[in-house]
Amino acid sequence: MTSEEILKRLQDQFGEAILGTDDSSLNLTVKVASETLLEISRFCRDDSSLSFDLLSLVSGVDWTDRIESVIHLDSTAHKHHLVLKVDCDHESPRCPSVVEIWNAADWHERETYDMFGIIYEGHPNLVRILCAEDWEGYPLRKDYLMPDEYHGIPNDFQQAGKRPQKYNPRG
Amino acid sequence: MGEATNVTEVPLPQGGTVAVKPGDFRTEEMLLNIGPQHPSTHGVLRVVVRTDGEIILDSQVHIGYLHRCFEKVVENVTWTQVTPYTDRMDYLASMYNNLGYSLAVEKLGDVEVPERASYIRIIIGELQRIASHLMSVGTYGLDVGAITAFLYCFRDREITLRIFEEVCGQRLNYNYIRPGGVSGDLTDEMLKKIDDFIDYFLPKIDEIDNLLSMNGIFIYRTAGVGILPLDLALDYGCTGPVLRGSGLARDLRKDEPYGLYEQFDFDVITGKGEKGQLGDCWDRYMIRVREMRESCKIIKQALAKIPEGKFIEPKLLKNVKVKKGESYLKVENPRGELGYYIVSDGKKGPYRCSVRAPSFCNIAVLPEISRGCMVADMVVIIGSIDIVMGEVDR
Amino acid sequence: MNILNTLSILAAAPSEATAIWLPVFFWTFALVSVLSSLAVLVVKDIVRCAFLIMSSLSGLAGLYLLLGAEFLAFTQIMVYVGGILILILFGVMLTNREPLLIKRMKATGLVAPGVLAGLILFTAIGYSVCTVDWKVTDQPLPADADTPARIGNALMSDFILPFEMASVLLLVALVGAAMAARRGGAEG
Amino acid sequence: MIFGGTMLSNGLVFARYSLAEWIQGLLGDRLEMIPEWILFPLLMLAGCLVIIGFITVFALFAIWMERKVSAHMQCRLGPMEVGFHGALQTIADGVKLLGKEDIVPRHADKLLHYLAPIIVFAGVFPLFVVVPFSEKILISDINLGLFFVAAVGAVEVVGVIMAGWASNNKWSLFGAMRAATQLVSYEIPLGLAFLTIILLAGSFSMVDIIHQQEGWLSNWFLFHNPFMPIIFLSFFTASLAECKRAPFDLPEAESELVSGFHTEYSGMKFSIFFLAEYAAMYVVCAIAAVMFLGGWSTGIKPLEAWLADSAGNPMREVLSNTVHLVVIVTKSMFLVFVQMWLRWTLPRIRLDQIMHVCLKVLLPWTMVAMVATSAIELCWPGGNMVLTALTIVIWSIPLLWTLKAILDMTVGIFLKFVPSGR
Repeated sequence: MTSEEILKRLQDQFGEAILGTDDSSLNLTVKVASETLLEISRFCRDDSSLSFDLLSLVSGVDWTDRIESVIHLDSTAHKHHLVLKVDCDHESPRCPSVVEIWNAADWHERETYDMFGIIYEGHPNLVRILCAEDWEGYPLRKDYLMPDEYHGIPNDFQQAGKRPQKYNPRG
Repeated sequence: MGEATNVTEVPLPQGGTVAVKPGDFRTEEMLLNIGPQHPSTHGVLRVVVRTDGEIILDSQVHIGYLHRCFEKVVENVTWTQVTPYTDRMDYLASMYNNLGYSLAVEKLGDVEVPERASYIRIIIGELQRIASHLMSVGTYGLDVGAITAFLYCFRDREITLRIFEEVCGQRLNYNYIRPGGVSGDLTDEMLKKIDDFIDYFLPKIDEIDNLLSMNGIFIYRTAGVGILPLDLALDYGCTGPVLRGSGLARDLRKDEPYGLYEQFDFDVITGKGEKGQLGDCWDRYMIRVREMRESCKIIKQALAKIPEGKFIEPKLLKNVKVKKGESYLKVENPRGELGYYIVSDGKKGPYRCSVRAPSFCNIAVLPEISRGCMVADMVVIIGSIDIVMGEVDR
Repeated sequence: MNILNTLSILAAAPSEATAIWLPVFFWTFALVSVLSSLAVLVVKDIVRCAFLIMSSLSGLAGLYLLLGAEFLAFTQIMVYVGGILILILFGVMLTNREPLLIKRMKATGLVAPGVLAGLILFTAIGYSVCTVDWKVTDQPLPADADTPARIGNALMSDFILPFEMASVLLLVALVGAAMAARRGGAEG
Repeated sequence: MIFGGTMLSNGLVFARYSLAEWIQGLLGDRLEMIPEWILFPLLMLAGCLVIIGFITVFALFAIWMERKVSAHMQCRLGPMEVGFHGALQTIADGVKLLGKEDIVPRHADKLLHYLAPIIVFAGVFPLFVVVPFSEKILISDINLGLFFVAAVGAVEVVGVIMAGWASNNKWSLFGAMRAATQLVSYEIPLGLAFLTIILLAGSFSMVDIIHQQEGWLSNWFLFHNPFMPIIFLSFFTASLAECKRAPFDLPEAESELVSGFHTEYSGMKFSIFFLAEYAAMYVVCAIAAVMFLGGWSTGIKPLEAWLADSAGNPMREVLSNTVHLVVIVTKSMFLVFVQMWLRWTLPRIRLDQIMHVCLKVLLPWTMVAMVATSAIELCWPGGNMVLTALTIVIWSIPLLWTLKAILDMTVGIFLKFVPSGR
């Protein structure tokens, strides 16, 4: 199926719940409302013409005013690709978990939680995966500041006598 | 049978009680930490295993001991400065990490790649696949206790590393494939060396088969162990040899060709459950051995028709212009599908770069397939999944 | 005197001169057996107890050697040290609740009955030792006193009934163990 | 009889002739001044020292050999720096091990941790008492030789369990459990193989067993009847398991159990485990050579007869002993080499499979072969040329295959150019 056909199939099925597409993306990107994510995901997996059976990646993007949770789906049978995006609130980001549909989402959602602090509701074991369990803050947020020390291990920047600035790498 | 009479409640040291019938044979469970420092976890993987004697009841995978936060680091550098960081993820297949990233940037930045560069990428990429599979096969031999196979594989891998060294000056972290092409040309002499290597190497694969793959004890140890059914593999997002071992012919080089792979003739190897059941450790292992032959086939074809020409636009070595937008591109890394999700805000470097690391996805299935196995099987299963911790933890 | 002669005599039939060492060996073995048996009663760590049993049994094997019962001595080592003791250790290790903590035995309150049982046993053995008319002889043992051939012949002729009964008993125990293990396996 | 056991007194008479002659030459007439009761323990001690000396020298050589064999099988050179082709490397390593800190883990049972290597070594060391080197060079020919081997060999398990338990480490405990399971089970096929040989030789004594096999090569028990090679293979497999050598090296499986029962041992204690392992390797191979390959017999009847005819000819006696020494050590070292060869070729087997191999493969086959052998011995006591010929014909294919493999490895290496990479 081509991107247009997938989009049409989804819009036919869900209508209003499909909030729109993202034109800047080179892949077919569909924005969905967080309440309908589970329903749409299940349809994407079970519908024989879509059959997105392989969850490729769950990730997040911090747009400073909102945090996006991005799900990349693949179909091994039809060899097409779909990106589902859910907008989350920047202060307390929440998003439904798709673990019950694809087990692969388990670790990816834990990682996204670890890095962005998105609470995946319904996740069976939402704990930090890469960072230490008592780590503070969510490193991939743009306003993240490296802590001065961690269990007595000083921050290297601090040792060098300079503090990292707020995210502003390009001057 | 099974009357519930005379049941006594025995207190457990950790609290709570357990019901014991007279005549019950009860053994205590033991918590065992496999790793983070253990010879067979291929790095700093830690698996907490609950065992009954040597039988694994349950396991839990802990990762993150090698976490550098690649994704945060690359938000602070320019597009071309990212490639060295990608090297350090899957350090056994650095070329392929470079390739995946470069393809993703080229797609988003609409960068034209010279044809010669595409051919070089295929040759080097497949050579890297051979090197990576050799490492995997060799260490797998080590996991089951066959040390000689490991050294045979390393002897041949050494030759590929010398070729890489000659090509780009590095043996492990190459930084060779860049957005827009490759950082240096392959001379005729190097092409000849690669050709010689393939001629030398093809019979060596039979040697590995004789020594390890078809060895009775090896089959005894791996066939029928750690069976991963296809639906479970897809559910957990397993890709690469792990998925193909379960019988699905999914190979991105065929399914969604990138580079110039559509022009090459090769077979996608799938597991058939010859020795045990479909999707067992032997199938996953054998796929790697057989894929090395296919890689040789691809290299031979590429060497035959590699065109003359430029290998990169020199100005692209400095930096690439990438327009605002995002792209997601996957390549068939030796360990599975390596995906780069790149978001650009139109500036000099990535706004966000997220990586789908194949080992990260594949290892998640470990608790499912190791249930009911023995401790010795755990090592075999971890080896058959073939993880690189640099990539799992990034 | 030629040393070669001395040595061959020593090897075949030890002379009076070497007999001076006999008490040394006897007391060493005897002390090892008795002291480790006593220690089994005193030591609280159950695994150490098991290893002390080994030491006691080995001392006993040494005493058998001194008595010229080589076959018995080796059998003692093979069966008790190499077999039974390993089983005991297996049992202790497998049933231990916290596998790596040294298990201390608790007093069970059965001291008085234990002492009583011990006394009764001791009296019985002592009585039989004192009353049985042991055959004492000055003659050296015949050269083939302890050969396996004689033991084998005895087992196959005079003692065939006890021998066969013992083997039937062992077979029953084996089948029973297999059954018990199978049932355990089927349930869990 | 005052001093009953012949074994104890036998044990001290090391080399009734060679050592004694040497002492006599050294002391001359003064010897008579030494009372016998002092000579007795002294000679006992001398025997022990000789065994320890042999074990150490053998271990030094065997470790070097293991490194070289493995290296050449793996297309590399192995140790090359210390001494000629690294011959002194083991000594250098030994010195290093001596200098290492002796670490006892916290909460370990210190006493048992200390005793374990000693007991393991004590399970191997006495075996050398009965290992013959030639007619005259043996410490004692106990008339229960093979039974002694079976009995003393069982002691090693206790030491291994002790090490595993005392280390306070789960991996060590796993190793100990595996060792106990494996060693106890494999004693059964081992015992059956012993039994078959005892049945054929009619004696437990090592020297008797060898004497039974003198004469032509066809007299070796290996070729006695078509079932004997089965017994031999079963014995060799079981002895591999008893030595904890690959593919049965589960108790110390480095890729699974880190190092198994000796994970927590370092320095000298570790090297004693090592020493015991290599000593055990030699013992089982020497016993296999005695049981199946004619011991010190050269397998050439006229030569044997000539060597045996040494009455009043001391030089020929010396020659005879030397030849026999060389022959039996060569046979044993060949089997040691096969052990190494297997170790560097085969992957490791799993715990349940090890039991499967023992109880469902080795045990029935050995049992069948033993019963068949006793039936044959009943019909044709003392062997039969037709049966021997039949054995060689039936087993010619594996035999020739083995020969070819050995030739490939020795001569073939020189003939075949192995590219060492470009």
